[in-house]
Amino acid sequence: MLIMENGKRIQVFFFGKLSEIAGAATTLSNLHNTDELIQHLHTQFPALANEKFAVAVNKQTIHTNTELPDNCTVALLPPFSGG
Amino acid sequence: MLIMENGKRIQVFFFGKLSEIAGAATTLSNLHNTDELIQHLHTQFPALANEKFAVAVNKQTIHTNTELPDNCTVALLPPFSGG
Amino acid sequence: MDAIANTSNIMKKTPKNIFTEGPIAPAFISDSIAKHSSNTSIGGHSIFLGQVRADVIDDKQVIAIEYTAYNELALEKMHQIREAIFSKYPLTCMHIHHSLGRVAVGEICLFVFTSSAHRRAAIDACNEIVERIKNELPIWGKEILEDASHQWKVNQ
Amino acid sequence: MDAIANTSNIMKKTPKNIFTEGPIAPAFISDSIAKHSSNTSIGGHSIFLGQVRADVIDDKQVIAIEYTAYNELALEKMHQIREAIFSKYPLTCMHIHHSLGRVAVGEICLFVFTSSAHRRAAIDACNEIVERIKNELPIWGKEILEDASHQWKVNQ
Repeated sequence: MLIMENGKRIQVFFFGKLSEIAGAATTLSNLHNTDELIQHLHTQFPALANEKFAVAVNKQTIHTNTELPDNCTVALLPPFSGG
Repeated sequence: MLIMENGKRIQVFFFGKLSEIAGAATTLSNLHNTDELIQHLHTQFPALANEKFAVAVNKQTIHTNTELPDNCTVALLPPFSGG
Repeated sequence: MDAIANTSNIMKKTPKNIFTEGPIAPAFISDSIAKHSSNTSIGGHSIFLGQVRADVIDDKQVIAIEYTAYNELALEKMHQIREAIFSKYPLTCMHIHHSLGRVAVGEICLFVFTSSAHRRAAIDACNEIVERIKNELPIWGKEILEDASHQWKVNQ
Repeated sequence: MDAIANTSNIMKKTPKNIFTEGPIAPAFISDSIAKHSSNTSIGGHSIFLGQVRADVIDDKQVIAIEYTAYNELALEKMHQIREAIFSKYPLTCMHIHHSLGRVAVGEICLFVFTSSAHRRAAIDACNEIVERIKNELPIWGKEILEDASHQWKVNQ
């Protein structure tokens, strides 16, 4: 509850190889946009520096720095390998 | 035996719609090449005039008048419709 | 190999049979798929199935197709197509089955099945085999109509 | 329909599930084929099957792939692909199944099945769906090696 009042609550999901580096999910707050978020994650998980991934905010893949709405979901998506 | 001595024995097979016009097969003799054979068949089965078909001699499709070897097999092949 | 050597070679071998009396059963298809699990170099399978369609001809519905073929020539041609496809594409397996005799509407009359390490070969080969079967094999379909009359099928 | 209306429309519908826990059984495939015999407007089916390959990585053999996905996003994407393919090709049916979890070498992990009146639509659609699934669906394969180590798969 304290977190929610202090700022935006951001749920971050890590997939594929990234889940081995950062775990499956984490919750963050007080980050305003995706650039800030990625910066923060790189500091927290330095091994991310070697990985390629796309970023989706609320299931929309983004291509530029994007404002993070309240209670949003951010996903870090390494290259797909289904099929 | 008499037929064989009198000349070339030619087995003719009719497929698809042509088998309804001429039956499944017939045996002819004394015809030297495919032009003569086709002429003969047109006389014997006038309804062939309305049909499109390819001709195979001993399982090789021919494109020009072709000598008929002894004891050969001639097939009249209407357009294919397998599959 | 020149054309004459090639032809005599084909004449010597007994071509594989492709013909099945009546429709091809779905269980036959799954058995065929299941058999390939032991070939672990395969990464992709491509399958084409021809199914008899209830076309309407002069207000009368097709209820079945009766297939006949010039068997010997069809098998020789299929053998040539098989060899050509195997030299063109890196395939692991190729299986072809075509019905003869009566196949009712809704039933399967053609089963083409190709497998390869990477999907592209299986897909392209399957596609090409289907086209060549339709164009080159001496097979004829007689469409049986609901009033027991018939019409000879024409491939598009 | 403009892009916004389209997006909100997709959000409202519950997208069809495509995920199966573990491998796709050959019997499931034949059941799926058999069900289509009642649709007598179908003339051709095209099927693609992905099978887990025993690749060798650094002298160690792959024994299975473990699939995970961003399920919600994958199903939304698949729904968009489905709508796009149905508007592009005159298809009668389209069925997609993808494994999640562990699939052993030789087992089937992907089943794409399209049907149409005339073969071209089913074949082209199946082909395009397979490419789009590989490129656009957030699914990841972890290749399990014989010594229980692993490597994340990279699509070609």
